Amino acid sequence: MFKKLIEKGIEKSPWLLHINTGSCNGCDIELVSVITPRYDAERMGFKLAGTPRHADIVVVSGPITSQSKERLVRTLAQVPDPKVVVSIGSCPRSCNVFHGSYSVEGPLDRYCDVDVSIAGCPPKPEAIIDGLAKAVEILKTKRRGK
Amino acid sequence: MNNILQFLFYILIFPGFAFCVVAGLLIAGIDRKLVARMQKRIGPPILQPTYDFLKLLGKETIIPRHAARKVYLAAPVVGLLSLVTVSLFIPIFNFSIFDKPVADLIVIIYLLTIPGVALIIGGSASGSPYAGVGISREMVAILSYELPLVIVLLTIGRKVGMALDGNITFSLKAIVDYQAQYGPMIAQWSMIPAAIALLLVIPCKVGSLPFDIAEAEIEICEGPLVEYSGPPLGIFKLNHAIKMFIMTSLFVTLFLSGAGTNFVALNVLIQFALAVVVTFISISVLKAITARLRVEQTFKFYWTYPTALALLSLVLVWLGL
Amino acid sequence: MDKNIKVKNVIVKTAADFFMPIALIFGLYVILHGHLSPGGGFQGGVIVAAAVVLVYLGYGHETTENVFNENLLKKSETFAAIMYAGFAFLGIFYGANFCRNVLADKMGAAGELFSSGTIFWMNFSVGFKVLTGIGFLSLIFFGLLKEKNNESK
Amino acid sequence: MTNHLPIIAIQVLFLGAFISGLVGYKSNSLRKFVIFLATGTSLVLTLMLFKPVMMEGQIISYWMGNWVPVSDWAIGIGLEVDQLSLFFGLIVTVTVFLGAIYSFKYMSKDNGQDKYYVVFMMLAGSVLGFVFTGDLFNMYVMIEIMTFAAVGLTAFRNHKAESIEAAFKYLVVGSIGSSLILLGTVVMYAQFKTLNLAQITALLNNAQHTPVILFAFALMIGGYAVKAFIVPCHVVAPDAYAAAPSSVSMLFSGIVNKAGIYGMIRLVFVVFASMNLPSMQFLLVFLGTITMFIGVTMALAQSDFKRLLAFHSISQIGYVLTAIGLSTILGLTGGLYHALNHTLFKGLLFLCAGAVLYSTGTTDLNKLGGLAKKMPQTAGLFLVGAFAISGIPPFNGFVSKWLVYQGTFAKSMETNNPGYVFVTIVALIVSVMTLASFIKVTQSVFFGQLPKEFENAEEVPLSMRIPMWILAALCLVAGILPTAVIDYLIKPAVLAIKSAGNYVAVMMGQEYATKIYTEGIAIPKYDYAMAGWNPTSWLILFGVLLIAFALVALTGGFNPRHIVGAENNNAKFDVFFSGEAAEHSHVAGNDLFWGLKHNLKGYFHFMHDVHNGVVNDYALMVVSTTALVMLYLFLLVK
Repeated sequence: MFKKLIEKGIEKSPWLLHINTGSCNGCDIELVSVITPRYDAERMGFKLAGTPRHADIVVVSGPITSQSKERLVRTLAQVPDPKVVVSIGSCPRSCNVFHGSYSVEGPLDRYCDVDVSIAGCPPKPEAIIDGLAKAVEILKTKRRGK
Repeated sequence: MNNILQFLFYILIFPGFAFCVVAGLLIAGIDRKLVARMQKRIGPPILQPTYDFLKLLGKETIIPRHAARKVYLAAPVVGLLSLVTVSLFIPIFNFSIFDKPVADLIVIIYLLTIPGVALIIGGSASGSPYAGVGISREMVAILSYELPLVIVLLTIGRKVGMALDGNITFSLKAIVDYQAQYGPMIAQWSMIPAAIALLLVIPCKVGSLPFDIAEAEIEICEGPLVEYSGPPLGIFKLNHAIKMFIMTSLFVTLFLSGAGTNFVALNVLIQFALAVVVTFISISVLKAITARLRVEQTFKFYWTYPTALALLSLVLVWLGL
Repeated sequence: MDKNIKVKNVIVKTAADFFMPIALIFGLYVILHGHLSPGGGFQGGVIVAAAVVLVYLGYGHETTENVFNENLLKKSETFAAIMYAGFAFLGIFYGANFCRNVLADKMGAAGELFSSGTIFWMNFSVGFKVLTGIGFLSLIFFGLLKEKNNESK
Repeated sequence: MTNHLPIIAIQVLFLGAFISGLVGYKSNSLRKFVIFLATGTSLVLTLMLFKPVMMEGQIISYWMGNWVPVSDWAIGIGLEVDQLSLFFGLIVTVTVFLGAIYSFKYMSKDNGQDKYYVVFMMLAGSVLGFVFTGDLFNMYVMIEIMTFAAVGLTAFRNHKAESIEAAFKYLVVGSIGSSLILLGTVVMYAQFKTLNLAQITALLNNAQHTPVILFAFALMIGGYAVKAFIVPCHVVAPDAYAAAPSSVSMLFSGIVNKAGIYGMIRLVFVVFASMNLPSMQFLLVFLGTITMFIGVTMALAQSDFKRLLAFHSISQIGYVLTAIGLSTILGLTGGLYHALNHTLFKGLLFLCAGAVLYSTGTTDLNKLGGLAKKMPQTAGLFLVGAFAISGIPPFNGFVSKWLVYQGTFAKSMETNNPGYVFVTIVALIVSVMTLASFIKVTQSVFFGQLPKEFENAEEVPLSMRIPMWILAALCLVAGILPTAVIDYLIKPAVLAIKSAGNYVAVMMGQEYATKIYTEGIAIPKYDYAMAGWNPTSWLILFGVLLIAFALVALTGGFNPRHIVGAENNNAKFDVFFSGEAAEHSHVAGNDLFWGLKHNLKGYFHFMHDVHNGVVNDYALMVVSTTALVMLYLFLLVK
């Protein structure tokens, strides 16, 4: 029973950590708009956490620049299990227009397993909410698998 | 044997552990919902803090390399225990688990300091510099609100003591008796400034906006909580919720109490409803309309306006009004 | 200024020669007759200790350094203190109070040195303590005693 | 035999000093054995006095050399051990015993130990003699020995400039204090032709308080204020506490300023019987209040462990003085209880500071950090001491502070004087500030990140930890069993303070006392209300809750397997630095409370200017304080 309760909790209260790895801020603004009154992701329990220790879902936006690579890897390591990595926008998937730049070391799946990728440049808030909902499902399976 | 069972019931179920947890989580959820509605959002379900707590129980706990392990893990539990203990001492209308007055207000002041101290010690033990900044802010916050809080409580002691037997009283039971006899404390107009001062103290005591300087997640990554994860973090969040309930409940007992009805359950419901109202006035509204203050602004604020209000009340009471 | 004054002044030396025995004798007299005539251990001890100053004035630094053994002085002083306490405790051993004069329960008689019981001995130990103590102090003031490192590390 | 115990207890300490000086050359262990034996014997002898004096209510009077009073004039030197004396005597012997044990290992790195132990024991013996004596001049002599021993010990680590400087300041200011006491004593002797405390008490009872007597009284208050480090005579204390070895700092806060407090109580309550006057109560409460406030605010601004503790010592003495200044039963109970508690927790804290100094070689808050991992026991004990001094239940500071609050507030109700409410408020705020500054120490010394140079720091040896454990246990016991402590220790002492007639009767004979106290010797009623505070049941409650919590936690998700911590170099266990590589960045104590200091910067700048370190100014402060007290007494005491 307790396990079920915890699962319910995990389903209802995913906390996000947003990491910007050299994004143009387009995706960041869309992510912020998700928690504004219009979309209000808090009704599903989403909350932006201040530190990786509190996070369940890590949201990464931007191609991985060489400056941010190390920081990204370190921060990802500091998130407690179970955790899910979500990439927002095209940049973490393919480096988008930054592809081939000397200072870009993306894409993101070189450094960690990406569970959900939300496409778009930038993706719409609805798409982000949808992606986050999928991430919650994956979080639940990960918790069960433990 | 019967006695012990009864005592265990008090401690574990009502008004101790279980009741505290349920009431605290509910009141925290209501607060979040209220704030959301005031900001034209739908807001999280009322059970959201419960879900958060349950989820955190299922997460992994990471102990940083620089942390002092035992203190780090013990701090939240100690805070929770002291909060539960406080809840045993607060009478709910005429219901009090102790026959004779056990806890004075001063005991409660000190016991209510322990969760704050636990947060500080825990954060300090985590070894993070963010936590270092956070604990310094938390401590200044404690220093700030303690002055008006103390004056308010002394005022109430003087008021009740003068009416009852001319002696000083810090007994909560005597305060409730007084209110049963003379009507709620808030109806005494000399006590209104003190009530306002206490209402202003509550947000800082529970660490909500605009006084959540210690746990500012944007500036200092939630301050003392920065390194906490999993169950200990959950217990800290639970502490926060219970503290909210206990502070508002204490306000109700101090200012809005009275004889109550003959049914304990009904009394509890009334107390809870009043606590929700107090939460709305003192925590939710402020949270919805203000931005975070700086630490020295907080200090200045508390040592001027609430202190002045509380002192005004003390002077009025001293003059026999 | 040079710490090691070389005193070659014959007047001072002669005066020191002359007064030192007198100071010693007089000091001892004051100590021993403290219970019979004005004076006592403390005063006598100071007078005896003055002899140290005379030695220094008359014979200078090196002689004084050779004459006095600081370890012995230290030990004598503590020993005298213990001696005093011991005589004081005699009172308790004899069933009276601390410091009680138990060896002779009467006033001292003029001219009889041992007529006053423990008082004489206590006076004597005080005198001993003071003469070593003050002497030691003066030697420290003269800068004669080098701290020898006698600590077991 | 009981009669002889006090003098033997005193003499054993002095003999220990001399014998250790005599045999100490032979070997270190022999010297330690002598010291251990002497302090231990003294402790046992004082404890043997406990039953007759505290429980059976005897007062022991002892005439040196059987020189009993002749035709009602006290000509001999007397010892008089009443409950108040024994209360302080017990504090002294316990502290000295623990301090000596601690010293054995703590001082082993220093040279000149023969001198250290001799002076240490002289200090101990003199304070014990001071509290047991029944003679005004002997009080002066003993406090003079104490002052010089304290100066010597302050200067003990004389390879450091601070020690010499501190000792010099202490010497100057301490000598002024002693001179004031001596002058007071002389004036009293000229007035009453006797030096016996009991007889002076009796003579003063019927005498007019002439200006001459007030003059002597003011001088003595000034003198003992210096000895107890009461603001504004406190200025030398921080230097001395910080420069002395920690085992000595413990004695300073445990017994040296207690001696000042004892002298104060003995004079104002018993000898001059002046505490019925509201103006005298106001004087002591006023001094106490500013003492505790200035002490604690100065402590907030310190960045050295031991200096911070020193200012807290001053602040806690302020509590004691305020409480005894109330002159009610509740106030006296709280004051004496706090004096006892202060000895316990401040001793513990100073020993912790010493342990840190022993392991790391510094007490600078800005350099230390993260020692909890290397010295877990010291850290735990320090937390106990810090919670006790901040008045966190269930430790002892809570009980006594509570009595102080209750006492001041009850006094305000009694006298209808709002000033005492102000005192209550200040006392409560000071308590929170105490907590704040100990949070600062905890954060700066024991938690946070460990600097590279202290990687090799180790837990201190067992013989240093034992006294700390004992003190911590006593802290807890005094917090959990307040009624027992009050019944067996505090209550007799308070009654002794309140019944000066008994004091006279025992020393000078019943007939003499009845002649003086014609209306009989009143013994006050002892009633105090702890208002239902019952820590034992509270603690049981806490325990049950803990079990309950464990049950709830263990049934589900709070799975120990999920608590991970590792010593490997995985980035997962690094402290979160916003993604940057972990580096040493310790938020240390120097400016932890700038939010507070920023708002009160006028006050803090003024205080900074006052504590300027110029000994001339300090001497001036002492003298002018005495002058002001004198003026106050002349103007107000009728």
